[in-house]
Amino acid sequence: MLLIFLVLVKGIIFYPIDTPHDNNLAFNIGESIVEVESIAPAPPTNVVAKDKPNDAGGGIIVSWTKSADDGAGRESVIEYQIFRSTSPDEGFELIGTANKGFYRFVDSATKDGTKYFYVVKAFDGMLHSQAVMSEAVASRAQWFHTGRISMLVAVLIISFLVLWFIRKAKRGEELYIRPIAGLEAVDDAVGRATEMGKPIMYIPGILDMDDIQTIASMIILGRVARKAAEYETPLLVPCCRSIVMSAAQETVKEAYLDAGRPDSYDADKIRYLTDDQFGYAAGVDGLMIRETPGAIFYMGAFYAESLILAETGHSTGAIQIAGTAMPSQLPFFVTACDYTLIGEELFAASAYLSREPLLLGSLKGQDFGKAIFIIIIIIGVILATFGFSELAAWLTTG
Amino acid sequence: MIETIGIWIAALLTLCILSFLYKENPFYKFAEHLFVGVSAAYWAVYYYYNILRPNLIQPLFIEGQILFVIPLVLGIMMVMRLFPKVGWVSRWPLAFIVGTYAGYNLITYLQSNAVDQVRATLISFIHLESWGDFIGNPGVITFLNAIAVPVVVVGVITGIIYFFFSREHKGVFGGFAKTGVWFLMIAFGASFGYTVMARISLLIGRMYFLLHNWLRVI
Amino acid sequence: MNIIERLEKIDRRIIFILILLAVIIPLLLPIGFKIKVSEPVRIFYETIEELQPGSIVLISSEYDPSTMPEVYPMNQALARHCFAKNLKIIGMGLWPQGIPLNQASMEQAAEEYGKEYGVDYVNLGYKAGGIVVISAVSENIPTTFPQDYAGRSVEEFEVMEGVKNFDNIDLIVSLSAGDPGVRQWIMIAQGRYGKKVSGGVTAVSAPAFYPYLHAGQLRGLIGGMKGAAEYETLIKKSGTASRGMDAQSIAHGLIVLFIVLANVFFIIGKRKKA
Amino acid sequence: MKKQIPLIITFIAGMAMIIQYFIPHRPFSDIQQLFNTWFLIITVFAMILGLGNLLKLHTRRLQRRPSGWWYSIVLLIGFAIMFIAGMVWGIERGTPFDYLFWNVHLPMSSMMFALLAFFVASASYRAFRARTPEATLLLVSAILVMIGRVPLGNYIWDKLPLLGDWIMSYPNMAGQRAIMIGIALGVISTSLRIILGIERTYLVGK
Repeated sequence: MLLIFLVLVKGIIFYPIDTPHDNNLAFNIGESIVEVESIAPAPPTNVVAKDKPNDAGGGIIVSWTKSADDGAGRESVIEYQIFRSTSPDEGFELIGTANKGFYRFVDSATKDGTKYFYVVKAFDGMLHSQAVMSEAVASRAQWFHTGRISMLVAVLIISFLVLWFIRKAKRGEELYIRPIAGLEAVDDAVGRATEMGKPIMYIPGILDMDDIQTIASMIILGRVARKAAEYETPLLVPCCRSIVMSAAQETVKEAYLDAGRPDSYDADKIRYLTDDQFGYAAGVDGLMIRETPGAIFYMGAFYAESLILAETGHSTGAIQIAGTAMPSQLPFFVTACDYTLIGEELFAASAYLSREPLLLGSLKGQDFGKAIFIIIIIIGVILATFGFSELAAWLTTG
Repeated sequence: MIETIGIWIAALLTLCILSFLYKENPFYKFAEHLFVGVSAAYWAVYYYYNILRPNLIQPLFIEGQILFVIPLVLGIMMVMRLFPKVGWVSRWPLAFIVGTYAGYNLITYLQSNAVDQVRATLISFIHLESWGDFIGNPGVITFLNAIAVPVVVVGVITGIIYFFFSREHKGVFGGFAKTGVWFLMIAFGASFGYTVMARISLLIGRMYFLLHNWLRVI
Repeated sequence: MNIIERLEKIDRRIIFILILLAVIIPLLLPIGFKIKVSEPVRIFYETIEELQPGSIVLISSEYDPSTMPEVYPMNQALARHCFAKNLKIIGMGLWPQGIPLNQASMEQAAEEYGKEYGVDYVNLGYKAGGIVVISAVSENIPTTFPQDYAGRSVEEFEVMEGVKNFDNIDLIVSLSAGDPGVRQWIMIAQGRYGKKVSGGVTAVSAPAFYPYLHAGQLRGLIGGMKGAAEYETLIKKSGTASRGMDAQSIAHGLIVLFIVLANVFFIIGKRKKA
Repeated sequence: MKKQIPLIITFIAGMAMIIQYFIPHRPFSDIQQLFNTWFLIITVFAMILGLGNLLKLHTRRLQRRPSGWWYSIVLLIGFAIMFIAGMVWGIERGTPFDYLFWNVHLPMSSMMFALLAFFVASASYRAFRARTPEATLLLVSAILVMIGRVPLGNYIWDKLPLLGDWIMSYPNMAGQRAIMIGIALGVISTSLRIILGIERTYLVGK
């Protein structure tokens, strides 16, 4: 039971399985009866006020320890009342209350730089306890978020690794990169479609350009469009978002220009259907059956409609290559498509297809990032086994 | 009366979509085109009421916040694509969006996908309480609970190793990568099996609508 | 092409027809697989059984049509159970699309148990704000909901007489498919005011509520259609969930059978080639 | 010059979004909210391009009349009715727009979603074949979790549901976590390449 509370505090649900018939459920017995008292409740103790850290200013946190009559003693306290004034001896106004059992109040209506005094009183429904006053304090904005140091370190290290290996690749160092089946199949998928005289269909996912998977999909589309231009195979790109349609038209036009065939670029092949998830799925399904593409690419962010598209695509007999970083949809692509790029492989596609040394270099940087994460996990687990959880605490981002 | 007409429309359209399973036929094509048209209009109207009015017309034209001229200009630049001569200017808003969300995604994915997941894995390898349960009443489930943490830690590490690009998956390293693939396959199989029930529920919901609301058979 | 090869290349439309039948037949004639009742649902059932006739249950609906197949049967069974024990119901909701579903469940149960709107149950409708609405309702229900979901003043209804705030409510049940939902009701109604709170959630989110159950903050939990079917077994009234579970069992059994058959054919085919 | 300005905009916007995460002080704390709102406004304008493309394509089919051209009429009428209903009478409950949503849009949307029940079955019949050890693992874990979730599972072995839960909670979580960590590194590398202009084919070609 203790473990469940501990983990719950960290906000992660991680519990060993309880066999149903032996877990014991704690019931809280009813409220104990409280007689009406004439004496005022005991005051809260050590009232502290301090500037709310890591904010844009305008916030002060008032905290106190519970009154002797809260949950113990005469148990008469029902709430705490918080008063504020700019001078220590008069002008106090009630600015908020906190129920019994809560010992913290955030005053988010303060003017930066003005000194405030805070007073907290326990209240039992009739009488107030003595007033206990805090030190004077002023709120101010911070220039650096101290709770996010671990994130800053992570960003700096990984960015350095990626850029370091990009620079090394610039000097033309040979780099081994393991084969990825899905990406090697791109060439023969386009080739096969051309032999059969069938078009290629490229589906860029259903999210907009505010998701990195869709941006990566536009980059991959550029590579696929170049190959389609060389093979003179029609390329159909049904889009679920207007901006994605514009970006796709831009990318494909550039690709046809690079391949030296600007005239065979046909903007009507890159069309907008609807923003609706299932309206888009219905439209693309119909398009697939009518156009019978030889090869279908699913690159980008997909949700539940992934299997609707992939199963229909399979029934048309096309080669299907999928790539997404949505863990929930990978099982459906793995079962319904011929090749699937799993998560990180989607982002490595542009480096693979272009064979540009700079891009391949960044993959090596990513590998070093993985090595660091593995080392952190091993060290962290060993520490945790011996009861030290500082590493986990340090990684907690504020 | 209007209610029953609504139910009839809904039921017939449901059957049109269902007919797609047999083969692509005129009924499906009708429903497909109707659906694309209606849903495109739905989102256009939705964007107008929930984005254009509250986020642009209200702050800029009514409250006069000058700062909102920038998105207005970027938006108009986007529409310039309609005129080929000036179309290139649409690359500016596109560049703004791509840059903004490259930066935004870098932070959010690093935090939620990497740092938080790594932190969640830093747990004690031996979990005394569950080992005590296992010794107390040995059985499959209590044993599995006891080895739960080692399984997770090994699974995460070997899973990451599978994704290495710049090293050949051979020898010991290859062995780890192979174990990693096994964990991925268990994960894909499990989450596939887990969602089957939810998908069947959807079909139950639709059939219940046809049999209860439309045909009133149950 | 002998039997094996033909079966291996089975036309997928046959699979589609079998799945369609696996769903329609149980809906038409319930088979009633014996359903083993799990602990969280049994506690949910007993929490309501403990209530004296005439006590008031607040049913709050926080779900929408997309999660209807799982949560709507809970709503129906709960309304039937409350009316069967002559309890009074006050309906409300933190999701706009949940209101008509809560209303339909209460009306259907009222028909079966001869209950009257306004006398035995009322539907206060939707109010935006999530946690803010819960805190407001805890202090004063009539001021938070001056009118019911159809715009009629609350004073007209006999069931609302003497109902001011949480002190007059004996049990709160939240049926939710996300946030705001059961979690928010636990935080405020149970956390701050010590009220009894029970919950009904979708299958996917049920595991996340087990800690609240074990800590005693949640008096019973119905998880997904399976939980709803268990609840229907307890109140001895076969509803859509029980039929739904029959269909689930058959459909799942069918899919597993497909997989096993496919592998049997695959192995035979491979042995033949070898 | 035409090629440089977009790259500069991308660089500034990208760096601003990274830096604002670490600086709570006044101008930086609003950047994220501000850029999100600007993005939404641009999407509304871009809608003109999307809808323009859709309507142009289908009206042209009316003039050229290729086979099956009358379906384009269905699309255009559907669009017009829904659009006019929404713009003229509003979108609250009880309006024609709401009626069309509940009786035209919702049924087709939920039936398309429900098609998954069929496709899940056909996909598993075809794909779950014990061709390789990996495919066997995929198949076994799918079956265990599937059976564990229905009363059928209890009949076979009363611990089966618990086994299914265990597979979901531990091995499945480990696999998902490994994929997510890999994704994060892929995203960082891709974002850096975009912000620094190393990856720019989609924006400005070569």
